[in-house]
Amino acid sequence: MQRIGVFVCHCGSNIAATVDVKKVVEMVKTEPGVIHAEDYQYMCSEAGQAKIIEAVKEHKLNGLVVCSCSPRMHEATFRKCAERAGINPYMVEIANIREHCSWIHKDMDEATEKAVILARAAIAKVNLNAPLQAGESGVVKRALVIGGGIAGIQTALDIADAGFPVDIVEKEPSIGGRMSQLDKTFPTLDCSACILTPKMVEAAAHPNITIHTYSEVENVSGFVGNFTVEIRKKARSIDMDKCTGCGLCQEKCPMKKTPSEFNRGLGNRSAIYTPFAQAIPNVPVIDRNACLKFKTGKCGICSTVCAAGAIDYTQVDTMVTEKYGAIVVATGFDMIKLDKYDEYAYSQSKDVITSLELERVMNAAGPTKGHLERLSDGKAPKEIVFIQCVGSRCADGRGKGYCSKICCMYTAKHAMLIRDKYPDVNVTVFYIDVRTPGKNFDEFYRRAVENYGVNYVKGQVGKVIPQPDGKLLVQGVDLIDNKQILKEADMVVLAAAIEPNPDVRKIATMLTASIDNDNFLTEAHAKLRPVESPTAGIFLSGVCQGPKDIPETVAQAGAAAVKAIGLLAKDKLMTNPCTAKSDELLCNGCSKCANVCPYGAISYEVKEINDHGIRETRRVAQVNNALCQGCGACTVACPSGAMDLQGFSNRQIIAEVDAICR
Amino acid sequence: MQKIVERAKELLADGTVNRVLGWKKGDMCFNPEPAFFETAEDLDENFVYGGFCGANLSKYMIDASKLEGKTLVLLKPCDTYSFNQLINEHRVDREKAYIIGVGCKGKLNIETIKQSGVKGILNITENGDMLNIETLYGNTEMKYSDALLERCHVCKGKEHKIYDELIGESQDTSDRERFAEVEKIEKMSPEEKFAFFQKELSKCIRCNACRNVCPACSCRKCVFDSTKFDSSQKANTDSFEEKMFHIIRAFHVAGRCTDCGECSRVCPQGIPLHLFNRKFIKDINEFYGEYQAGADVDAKGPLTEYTFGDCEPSIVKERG
Amino acid sequence: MPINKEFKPKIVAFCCNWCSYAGADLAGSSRLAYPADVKIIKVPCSCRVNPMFILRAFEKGADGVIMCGCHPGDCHYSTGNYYARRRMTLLFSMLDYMGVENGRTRVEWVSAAEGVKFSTTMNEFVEKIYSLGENVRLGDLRCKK
Amino acid sequence: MCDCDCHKNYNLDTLIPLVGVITDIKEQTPDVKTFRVNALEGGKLFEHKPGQCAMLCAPGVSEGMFSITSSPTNKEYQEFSIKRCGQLTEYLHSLKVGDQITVRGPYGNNFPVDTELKGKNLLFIAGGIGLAPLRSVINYVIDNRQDYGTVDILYGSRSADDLVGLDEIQNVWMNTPGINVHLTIDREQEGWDGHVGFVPSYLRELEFSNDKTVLVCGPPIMIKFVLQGLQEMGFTKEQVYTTLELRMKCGVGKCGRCNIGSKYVCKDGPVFRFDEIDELPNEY
Amino acid sequence: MKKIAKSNLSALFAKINETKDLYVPVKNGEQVNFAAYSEEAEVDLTALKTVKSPKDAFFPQSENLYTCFNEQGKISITPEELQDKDFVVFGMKACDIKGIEVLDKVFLSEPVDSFYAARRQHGIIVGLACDKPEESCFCTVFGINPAEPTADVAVYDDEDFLYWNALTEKGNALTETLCDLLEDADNTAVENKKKEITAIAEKLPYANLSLEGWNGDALTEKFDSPIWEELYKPCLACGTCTFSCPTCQCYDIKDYNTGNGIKRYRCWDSCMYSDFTMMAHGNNRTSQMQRFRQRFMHKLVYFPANNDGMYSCVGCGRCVDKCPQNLNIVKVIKAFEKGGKA
Repeated sequence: MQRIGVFVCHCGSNIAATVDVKKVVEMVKTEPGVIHAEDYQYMCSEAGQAKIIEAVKEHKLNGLVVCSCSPRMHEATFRKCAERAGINPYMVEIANIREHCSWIHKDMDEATEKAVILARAAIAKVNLNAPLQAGESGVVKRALVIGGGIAGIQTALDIADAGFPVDIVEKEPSIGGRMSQLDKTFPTLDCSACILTPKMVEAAAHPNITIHTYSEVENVSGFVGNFTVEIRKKARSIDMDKCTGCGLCQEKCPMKKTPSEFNRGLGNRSAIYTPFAQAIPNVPVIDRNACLKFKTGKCGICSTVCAAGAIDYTQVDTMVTEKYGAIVVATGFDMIKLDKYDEYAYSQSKDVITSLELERVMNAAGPTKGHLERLSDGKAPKEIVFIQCVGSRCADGRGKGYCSKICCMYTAKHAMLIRDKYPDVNVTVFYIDVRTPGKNFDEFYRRAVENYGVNYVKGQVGKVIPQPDGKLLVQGVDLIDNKQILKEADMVVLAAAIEPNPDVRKIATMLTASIDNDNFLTEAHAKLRPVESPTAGIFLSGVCQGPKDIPETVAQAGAAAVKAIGLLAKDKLMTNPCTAKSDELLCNGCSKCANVCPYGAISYEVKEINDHGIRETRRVAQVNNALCQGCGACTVACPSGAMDLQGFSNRQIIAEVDAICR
Repeated sequence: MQKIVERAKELLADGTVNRVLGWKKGDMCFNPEPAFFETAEDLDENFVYGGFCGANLSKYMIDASKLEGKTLVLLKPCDTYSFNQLINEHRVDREKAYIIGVGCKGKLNIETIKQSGVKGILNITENGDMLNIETLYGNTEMKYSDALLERCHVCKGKEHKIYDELIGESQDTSDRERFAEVEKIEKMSPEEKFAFFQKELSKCIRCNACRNVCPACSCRKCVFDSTKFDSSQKANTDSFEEKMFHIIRAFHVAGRCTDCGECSRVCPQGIPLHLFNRKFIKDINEFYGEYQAGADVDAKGPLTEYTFGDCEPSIVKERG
Repeated sequence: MPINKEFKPKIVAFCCNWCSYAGADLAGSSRLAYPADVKIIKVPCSCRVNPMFILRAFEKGADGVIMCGCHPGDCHYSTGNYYARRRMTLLFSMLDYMGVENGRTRVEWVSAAEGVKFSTTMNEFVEKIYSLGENVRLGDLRCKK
Repeated sequence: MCDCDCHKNYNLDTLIPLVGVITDIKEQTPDVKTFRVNALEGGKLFEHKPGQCAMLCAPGVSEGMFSITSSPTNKEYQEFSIKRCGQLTEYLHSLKVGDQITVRGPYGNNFPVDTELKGKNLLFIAGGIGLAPLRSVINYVIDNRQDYGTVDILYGSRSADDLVGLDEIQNVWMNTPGINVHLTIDREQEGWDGHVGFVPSYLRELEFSNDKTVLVCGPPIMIKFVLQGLQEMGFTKEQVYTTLELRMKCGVGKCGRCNIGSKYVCKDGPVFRFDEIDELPNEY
Repeated sequence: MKKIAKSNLSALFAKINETKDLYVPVKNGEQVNFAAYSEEAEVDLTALKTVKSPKDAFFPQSENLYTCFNEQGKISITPEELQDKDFVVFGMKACDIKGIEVLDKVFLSEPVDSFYAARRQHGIIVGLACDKPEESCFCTVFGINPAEPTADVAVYDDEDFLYWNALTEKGNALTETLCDLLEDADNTAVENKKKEITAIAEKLPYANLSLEGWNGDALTEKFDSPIWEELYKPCLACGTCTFSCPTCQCYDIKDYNTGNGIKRYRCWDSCMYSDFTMMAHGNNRTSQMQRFRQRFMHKLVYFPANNDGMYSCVGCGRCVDKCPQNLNIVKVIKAFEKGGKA
């Protein structure tokens, strides 16, 4: 049973001019639990607070109701005041009789009556308040970055520079990601490798960064500040410590006909390979599916030629378990599969390629050594058609509903580069809209049109028909001239939509991070918390959160790093005490609460419950206080009322309702 | 029926299952009761499966899941939805159940027969599409299809959604529009609606049969029995409480109710309780897309999902 | 329907802490008046509002219940108001189905910046409740004095 | 109103409570308070017999059955010793002198002080708050000392601080001729020079002669071992009385809650002789 | 012996209703229950059994006991007024009337329940002989004659007339007030009717149910029987049987919080519920088997033990008709007869 003190503030004349403060004091005195009531000019002032502290001591109060301005103004003040008076800060409730009463009502009787009712509701609530303690949990001062593309590298560098150890987990044999596959970057036409490689080197050399390539996250447990992550380091078949990166093994490998992932399958690699020349680490892996030694047991040439003795066919996958305080997801993207867009003849003609494939074709280290040529016959193309929005902004459900954002710009880049290097080649771009928001972006696009004579056609391509002579017949419409277009092209480039890396769903599940229908990770708030997952301690970097170009990715990577640093810099995390709590005796273990929890704060435990003498093994919900943010979604999803929210319990809210309706 | 008994005996004998959950002959042909059988003799002597075996056995599996070994449970097509929903909610253990999906040609409702004016029933025998009824006051007959439970007229289909094996033939019984009754009420004026429900609900005696039989109402302790909401009520001391209980009960099972119709079957006062659940189902279908609870064991359920473009609550007003 | 001059409706407004409660504060600091019949209960999120609370309010004599939350997509907890929206849609539909005037319940999304909207919403709602008169269909007689 | 006689009992209906006012509160142990209750107009709410109970209610909070711990020979007030253990008792403990509660009763039978116990040698055995119902009898016996033989009181508790009403025990009971008080606490404690050990074991040590009638009240586990001890010492079940009280709701043997077999605790109890309890089906 | 043409019944009801409250079987949808008479009400005397027994005319499903105001720490208690107007329950059957006798044993034994007593005092029972007993009836097993309702007035329905036979002083007094509407009649029709009813009653399927072994002395033997473990399993723990039963008298006492006080009411409770008369320390009977056993043991063993062998079952058969899972007291009795395993 509480001993409640009620303190009514005049707020100068802000409240007292319309609310009869003295009457409020009189009226609330007979409310259940109220031991003491008084009013004062400015309750929030030092003198006002002193009055509260004095009253607490004198009347042995254990609950406070302050009738004053909005709790958004001074709830914190009065909670601190309560603490100073020696009572739990969560035993304080504010009745908002200024913003919600005196300021909006003119009639004194009416306003006074309402103020009394608001006070009653607060008193009814405090009668059911329980002291709450903010929990504390430690923070492991180490971060994990999942994904070693430009986003992951940048995030890792920023965190590492702030002095915290970071691990990068990359599933490919080298870090670098999509950016390493690009030739030039818009809008400045820098060479992609030239700007990325130094970053890669820096990351590899950074004392605070550990890179796990050819590795995958296998399991995540724990919560903000205290994640435990199991990482699978796939067997590389190379002793990384011994390998000098001389490359002889790759040269001598007899199995050179394996399609190169790095070149999007347009070129080949050996079975023992580094994906590209600047790979970091510069240590090859053996593709066990391609390697003769692994397939037949005969061969072993690489082992013979390796002077360092680094080849180890007996290696197995190893598991690394590490603790982290924060996790940044930077899993990036891939191009969508084009099997649903066969009208563009991608599967039928080698000369229909995606933009990313074009990047490789144009790259000096690519399959054609940088010469623009048809992949079917090696001839130089004269007529190239670019098709925009393949699978993006798709209304019919075949592709993605969203705009992939980067395609307009890279297509302009490709067109411009081709026209620059091969002025005799005609370039036509079919587009729905050209979207170029961004610094120097529109200028870039206009240069392509105006200075380089790229032919932009607003309209969609219905079909690409490979001709017997090897040409490609492009059927499209020009929406501006409103006419059908038939165009013979030597090459067609598809700006395929990008989609989050398919592995991200598995990772999101492990992290209990929420994910949207398109597999993009959801941010905690679309505007105000764009680089945080709703799940505490999980941060988002790069395209895993939504389509982005390189500068945006780098900016977001930095932002995610800052958020992670902010977390790692803390020694202790204070947890919000107004969290959900499950009554194990009532819990059905039905999972409805976990289904609506945006934070993955609810887990289930099978344990023995003593229900009034009956012992039973039951599945019951457990709330992780470090993760729960106290929204209360679970409390309504719970049919039995087992789940309740501390500080806003069912009985408390009902008491408020009752007091108001009385 | 003999096939079921034979198979059940086999499964008991080879140790696949430790017990059989089925129906036991009553002392009248129309009052079989759910029962557990542990021996072949017991099955031979007492097992029955017939037109009056309407009880949905899936809820008994909550307790049976805690027993040693597997339980052979007989589920009619509509019962399998309930069972799936219970798996979804972790209330039953799939591994502890051996499910024989039994055929169903519609289940009979003794109340319907009595309400047709037949009194003093001594025996009822099936004769093709007809029921021969022997009473204290002479013999009469009735069409099988006229004596069906309400739910059988709006049957969801005779496909078993989960089973280990199937025994017996089914027969389609659906001959009414599932939402016709709901639509009829929706078209009423507010006064008529209010009068309709007031009249029906005022009959409620708060016996809790609807709740206790409901496979979705599987809470260990109902909010109406606990002090958590200060809502514990044992009697409808005011007309408000009748509504409160039934609205909240329907709300708690919304998106989880498979429309098995047990609530309406068991109500001693004949309150058409399915009208509440079916209203929610109809709304869910209209607002959030067709959804059948229990059809998919992994479904999240409409009230624990959302889309950005969901309709606003004001749709209720707009719809008129 | 004649409007009873003596009738003073009781109206309960559930406001989420992050948007609507702040919107109500803004209405206050902007001195945007609305009738004193409205009493606000603060909840962390609209998804905290249990249908039980709404029925409870009616039981105890409320004449109208309104729930305010962040606009869809703006929920402080990302998804809370989506669930609340579904719950309330179904609940209101059920009340309507049972013949309770649907004007007695309302959901409105009010952001922290929408003091004006808060005030006009409340004015409209109170007016509506005045026109509907006293809640008799969903109240408990024992609570009437 | 009609002129029939149905209203004769109107104010006597035992389901309708009386308003009582708290006139004194004694803090007896850290979690036990003894409340003195008077009628609003002063005096006792009703007459009772030793061993009977009453239903105390804090309107809007809850209601609970408590044994009346004061003796009927006290003509001024009634007392209830209440241990803090739940919502209602928590509330009652927060009350102040002058606060009001409602009381209905008295309910149940009583220890047979005027029949079976008369002229007998008595042995009271109590543990913790279990002294509350026995205190009523003890004081009754003290006030009618001439009607009874020897009196032994064996009372034990967790610690010296948990002995309820130590004041009265030491100042009144111990000073009454012919009354032997044996106190014990479960564990050694500084400042305690009395006996240490559980009640049942102390009982065996005391080696009472089995010519006594025994009244036992305390935690179930204590009762179980005390009974064992008594039987070993040659007592029969017919010599032992105890009180069961937690089961009551209406208090008048009608609501069905307190039904054990064909007995109703409210009506046939709460005081039972152990041979009667043995006849009850095993459902309590 | 008097009689009245059935076509004139509404005049009779109206006449009774002038000075007294009148409860009659009223049809609502397909269900018939006792309810206050009104001109609009669809009175149905043909229904053999109302869903709820008419016991709530004397022991309502919920009734207020008192109101307690708590203002500024001062408590005031206003007890509910006792019934002080005469009322007539028209159309109770022999079994239900016997049910009231059972309730009398409980509520009129010391300490008398004044709320119940007042209703008993003011209630006039007009019993209606059973026209067409049904298969679930087994009142004869408890020595009840469905043709002879032991009411204040016994009424017989025969073709176009209701025959009216006042049996008690109260009955005579009621007859007096209705003398304008009732005409004299001879006994022939009634005697024939009785024979007809008795003949059917003998043919009822449960007519030969044996209660051997069920009495107050059978306590331990029945209580400890393993048969209960088998029987209770299908039980849903609902209160259908209890709330339709004419003899179940368990109740719970509850408070309704009105904001500044409480209304204390009592309401029917079912011993089958896990929250039966719930109080802080829980239910006395913790398992459903115990609760199931309690109900039948109480009717067939505990009650006879305390009431000279009178069972607190009257064989009305409502639970037989209404149990959702087809469990009932008849099956329990039969199960023990066969020694378990049905």
